[in-house]
Amino acid sequence: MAAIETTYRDALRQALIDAMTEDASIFVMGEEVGRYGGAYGVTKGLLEMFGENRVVDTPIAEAGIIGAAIGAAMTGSRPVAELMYIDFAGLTMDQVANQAAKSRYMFGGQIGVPMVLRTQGGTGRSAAAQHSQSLEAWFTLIPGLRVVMPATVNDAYHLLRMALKHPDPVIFIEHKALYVRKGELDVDNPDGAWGKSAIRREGTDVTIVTYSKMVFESLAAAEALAGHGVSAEVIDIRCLNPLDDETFITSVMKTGRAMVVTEAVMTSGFAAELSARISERCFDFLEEPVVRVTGEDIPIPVSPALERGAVPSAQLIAETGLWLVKRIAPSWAA
Amino acid sequence: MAAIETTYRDALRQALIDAMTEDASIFVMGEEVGRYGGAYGVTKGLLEMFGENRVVDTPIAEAGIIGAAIGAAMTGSRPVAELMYIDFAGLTMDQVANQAAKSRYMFGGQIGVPMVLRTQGGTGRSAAAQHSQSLEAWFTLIPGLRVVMPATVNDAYHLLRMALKHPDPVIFIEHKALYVRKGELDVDNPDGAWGKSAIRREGTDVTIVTYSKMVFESLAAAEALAGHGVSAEVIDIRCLNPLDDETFITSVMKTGRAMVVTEAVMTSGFAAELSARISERCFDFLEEPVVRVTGEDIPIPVSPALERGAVPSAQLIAETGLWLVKRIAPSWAA
Amino acid sequence: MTKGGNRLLLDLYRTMRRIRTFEERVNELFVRGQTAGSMLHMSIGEEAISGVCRAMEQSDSFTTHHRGHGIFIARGADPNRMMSEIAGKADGYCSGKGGSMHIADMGLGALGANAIVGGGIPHVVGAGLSYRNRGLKNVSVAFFGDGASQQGILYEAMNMAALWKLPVVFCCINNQYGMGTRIDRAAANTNLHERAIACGLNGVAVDGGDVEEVHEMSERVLDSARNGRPGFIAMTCYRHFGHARLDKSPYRDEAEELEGRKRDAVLNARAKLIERQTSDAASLDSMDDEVAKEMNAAVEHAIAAVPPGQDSMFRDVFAMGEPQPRPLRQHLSSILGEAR
Amino acid sequence: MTKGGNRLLLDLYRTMRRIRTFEERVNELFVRGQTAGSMLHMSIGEEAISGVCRAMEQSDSFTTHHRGHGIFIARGADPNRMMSEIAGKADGYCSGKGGSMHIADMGLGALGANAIVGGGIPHVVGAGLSYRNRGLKNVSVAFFGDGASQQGILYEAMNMAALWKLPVVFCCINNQYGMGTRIDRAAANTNLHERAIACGLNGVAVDGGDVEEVHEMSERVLDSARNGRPGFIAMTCYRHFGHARLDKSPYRDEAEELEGRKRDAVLNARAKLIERQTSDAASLDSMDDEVAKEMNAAVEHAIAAVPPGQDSMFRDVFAMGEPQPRPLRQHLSSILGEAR
Ligand SMILES: Cc1ncc(C[n+]2csc(CCOP(=O)(O)OP(=O)(O)O)c2C)c(N)n1
Ligand SMILES: Cc1ncc(C[n+]2csc(CCOP(=O)(O)OP(=O)(O)O)c2C)c(N)n1
Ligand SMILES: [Mg+2]
Ligand SMILES: [Mg+2]
Repeated sequence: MAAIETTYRDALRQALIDAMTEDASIFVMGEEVGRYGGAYGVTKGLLEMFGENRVVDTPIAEAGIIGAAIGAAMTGSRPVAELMYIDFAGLTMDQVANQAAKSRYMFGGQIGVPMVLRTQGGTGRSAAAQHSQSLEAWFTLIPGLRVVMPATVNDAYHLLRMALKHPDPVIFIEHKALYVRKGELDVDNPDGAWGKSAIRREGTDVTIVTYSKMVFESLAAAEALAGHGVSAEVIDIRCLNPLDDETFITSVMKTGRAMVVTEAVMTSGFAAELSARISERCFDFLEEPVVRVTGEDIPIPVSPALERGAVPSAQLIAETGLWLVKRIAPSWAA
Repeated sequence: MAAIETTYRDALRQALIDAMTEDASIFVMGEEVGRYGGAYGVTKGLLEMFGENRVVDTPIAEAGIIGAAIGAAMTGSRPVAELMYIDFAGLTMDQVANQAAKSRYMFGGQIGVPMVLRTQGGTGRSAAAQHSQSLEAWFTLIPGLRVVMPATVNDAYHLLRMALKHPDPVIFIEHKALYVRKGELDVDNPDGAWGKSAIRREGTDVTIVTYSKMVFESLAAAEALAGHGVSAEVIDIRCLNPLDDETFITSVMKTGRAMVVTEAVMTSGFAAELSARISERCFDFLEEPVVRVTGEDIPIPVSPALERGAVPSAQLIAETGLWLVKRIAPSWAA
Repeated sequence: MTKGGNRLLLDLYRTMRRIRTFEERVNELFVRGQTAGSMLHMSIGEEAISGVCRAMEQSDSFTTHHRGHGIFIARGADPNRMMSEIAGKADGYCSGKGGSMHIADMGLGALGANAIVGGGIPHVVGAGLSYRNRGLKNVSVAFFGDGASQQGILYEAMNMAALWKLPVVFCCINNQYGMGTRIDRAAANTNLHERAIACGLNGVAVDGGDVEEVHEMSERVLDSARNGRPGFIAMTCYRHFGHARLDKSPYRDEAEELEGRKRDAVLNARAKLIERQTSDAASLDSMDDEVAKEMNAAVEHAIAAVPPGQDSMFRDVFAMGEPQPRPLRQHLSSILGEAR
Repeated sequence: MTKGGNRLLLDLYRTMRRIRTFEERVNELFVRGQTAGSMLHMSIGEEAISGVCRAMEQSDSFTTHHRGHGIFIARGADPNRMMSEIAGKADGYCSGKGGSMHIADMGLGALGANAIVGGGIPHVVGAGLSYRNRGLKNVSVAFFGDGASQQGILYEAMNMAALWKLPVVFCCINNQYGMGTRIDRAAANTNLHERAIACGLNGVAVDGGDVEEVHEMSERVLDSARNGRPGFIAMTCYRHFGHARLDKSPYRDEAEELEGRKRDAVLNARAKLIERQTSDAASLDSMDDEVAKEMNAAVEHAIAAVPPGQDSMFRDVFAMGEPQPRPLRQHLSSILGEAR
């Protein structure tokens, strides 16, 4: 089949439909996934297609939902549990980190928890401090979890399909501002294997390592940088666990400069891990320090202008890139 | 008063007693803090001294306990909520990260949450995967929280006293294997101000940045390194938030080499943040990449030998230091 | 008729009208493109919480949920500062940082407004402990929805309150829906107060269509709580409109909505006032007009108010005088700047 | 007498004796310095859970808590592999990774043994969903303690089970204590099954001193659950000894302990067997001896067993064939090694 243009939301929806059609053990559960069609519409129509047993509207009880998904996964089903906002993860971290993540190990390999926890995070809707966070690092800290953060329409589809064949718990983190974004979906051609990065733009002067919505801000920045004679390579890591070190390490060895761009806060965000790994492995190749361009270390404010200011923009990324590569300081650093 | 020798546990206990004697708004709550005297004995005797209103045994309901502490803090009390094991934090992260941490900001500065969450983590008791974790990075990711991890007896006392005067929520993380450790307590002389690192040993060849129990492993390693002619500087950061960058940056600028040592897993652990900051700020001074010596990226196994093998030992730190400074590879790297 | 009599009912009517009109104006603010986002949850249909608030003392405290506008109006908050907050402006209650879901006025005893369903519930337990420890005679009230009744934290909090005999009241505003889920698709036993009773609380159900009943029962429950017997009030009402501004409730049928909206404490109170000849239609109309003017002014106030400056972003993460987070640009300068 | 009759009671007696003796031997293993740690929670006093396990089908599933040894023995687990796990040895049920609190035999329907109080409770809801979706007639049973009844997750799970009419049973082993806290200092209403009833479940209380009653009631509750009416069993018993190996229970007095230990399903069953002339003291003694030999052998087995190799540490973090975590030393080599 040829590639078609669709939205991130519809690609996710299509992935669920295709997977559920193929594998009768898959079912979806969560708050408002059925009649409502999902808070962001990803599961719209699934109830009608698959019925109430496979599209389960739940009470508002996040820990219970994830706990139930774990039990279902342990008994031969493949649940997709939707956590409406990643901000609610705090209610579920025991089930995620102590139960889903550790069961295989703690019981000596006797049992697995093949579930997908779908959720979404990030800014863009003036949803304030409790509905706008980027908490992926809570999950990447925990051995036993896979963590995936698709940026593109094609990845939304394919990574979710792959996640639904995976033997271990997968935390699948969407971005609320990407749902309406359009792009190409080719159901026959994933952008790469599970756990492999995608080089979204090739370049020679600086490597930008990023994921989720910041891929697009970074690509826009790369475009702007090109106008200033700076050639940026943009790497979308797609999977935070398993993490494909080699692609970005090879790239930085080539370019000699690296920026890590994430929407999450700087302190203890996943950018720290990426930065540390690059510095460890590319030490002899780096012309300049690895620079993190991240969200501010603050809760997300509701005011639209403050919210925008709290996370990196294409402009900030480009300015930082220019500074890094050409030593041209941005106006605010004067 | 002169310094006395006592244990980490007793220093903590003394801090609670002194603070509660001084400030009637302080009360302690948590599972088994009263009649039982605390799972690790820190609150032993407090019930008799301060009565049931100020030493509150709670049901097993971690989210409720932290939530109640928040409400108490908002209404003029200063609660010390004990979370028996940091591993149970997963039950409380909503209250900690969405409530305690964000209230001041989200309400525009109208209210504060001056509470201390005392907990303990780490390995050393064959307590297995759900009772041995080092989860400090869950907290350092969240703006609005202070995070403190004392290693020494004197810090156990003084940092807890300071935390109990602090206007914002403080996550106070003890180490289960340190409770019986002895050291000097000088109630009149803290090792330094709140938020400042302590240089535990001076050196010129390599800087070891660490905290909590790994301070002692690092000091033992430094001693061993001295025997090989390597002079290591050991910095105990004590507070992860606020973080005193300047002390370790100054040190690394002097030594030109850095190791970050933590018990937590490598991926997304706080060592990543420390490593990234050192590389960012000391780029022109580093002779070698910043090296992380951390726990393995696995859940903690119960078998004593495996448990020991899952976290850094003084020997591993020393071997890595020798490799870093003298390019002498350890036997396992042959 | 409650002990306050008709005078009280008139007061409550006015409060309820102010709530309803405020919410209608929030809608207008949205239509005019002036709100910070679209996560706007109206309390139309829930105005009888005025009866609970009226039963509270000035010095009592409370926590609210994402649908808290009405409660704040009933407690006496300033509609201008509320509307400004909804618009994300600097003079809003939260300086433009919180928005609709987090409007809170600590001067009125608020301990926070939560966008985490159930998140604010346990805080009243701590407030109760505080009061007990300091010998204060206050009560702390948690307001939340029927949906929140399925969150475990409620049971942890209720058990602690009952165990320690705290001056605490749990007030469940049962508007029948949690987003698109009717309560009978969320709970096996929809008599939510029965669970509270089983946990050892003084649990009652009240009709949210009748503000006098709500007020009277609330007085009793609060009184009891003040004396060490914590309570639970399940106020049955109906969410007249969608969950949030953009929701048109396609998951429920019109017949149900028409029926549901008949439970209308505002219109019921109005009818009673006229019936009892406490007031007549004309003077109620003019009261309504006055309220409308007040709320219109709030809209204009919010639109005219200034947005917060970018610098304010870094304020109030921690207490004043304490180290605040370092802005990213400063950090970048320390790495890439000339002085490096 | 239950329908199984005296034959059944004899069987249950033997199971209960095996539990008690096993636990006594765990103690011995500890005294001999051969356990992995000291977090050893004995189920002495709780042996009547054998009656619940007996009412379960082979294909039913279950989750246990930190005090799960007895349940596993009742389900038919191998004492050798259990004891090895407690010693942290390679041939233990969890390959020496789990230890006492995590012993689980998935071949017997276990879905895990949890050291998080309440952690395993919601898993049975998911198992119930699985069974329902696939048309299976199994039941899933969550075992937990009275202390866990104060955790919110129980109420979330009970509500879902009741709402969806799942084949699920919640079995609360009320041994009166959560560590040093007696249930009346942890819950306002100590009739824990009443809370389950308020959530819409089939809630019953049974006497854990009488294994026949436990068995009979469990059959009824399980049967009901299998047919879509989830249940809750509160089994009243007494924790005969300390919370864990090192706890001497200084927080409770001897008189209470002596009284509490009278609730002893093992001795009661024995007395009944003799009274009913199903058996005599001599043959019960020889049954006990046989059990003692079996459990002595388990201790020796565990001591002789080999510890896991250091490499095994990196196995089973993820499924076989999937990328496992990279050992630290490899990572260091990639940074500091010659090939860098
Ligand atoms: C922990 C959590 N889960 C889910 C949501 C999303 N959500 C917001 S409001 C709501 C419905 C709440 O229903 P109810 O408690 O009855 O309050 P109501 O909206 O009816 O006032 C949901 C599911 C949330 N904000 N927080
Ligand atoms: C979430 C959590 N909180 C606290 C603990 C510490 N802890 C272990 S067992 C226990 C008591 C549990 O009591 P109960 O549920 O009655 O089980 P019992 O020990 O009596 O079998 C406590 C508090 C824990 N392991 N997990
Ligand atoms: Mg509702
Ligand atoms: Mg118990």
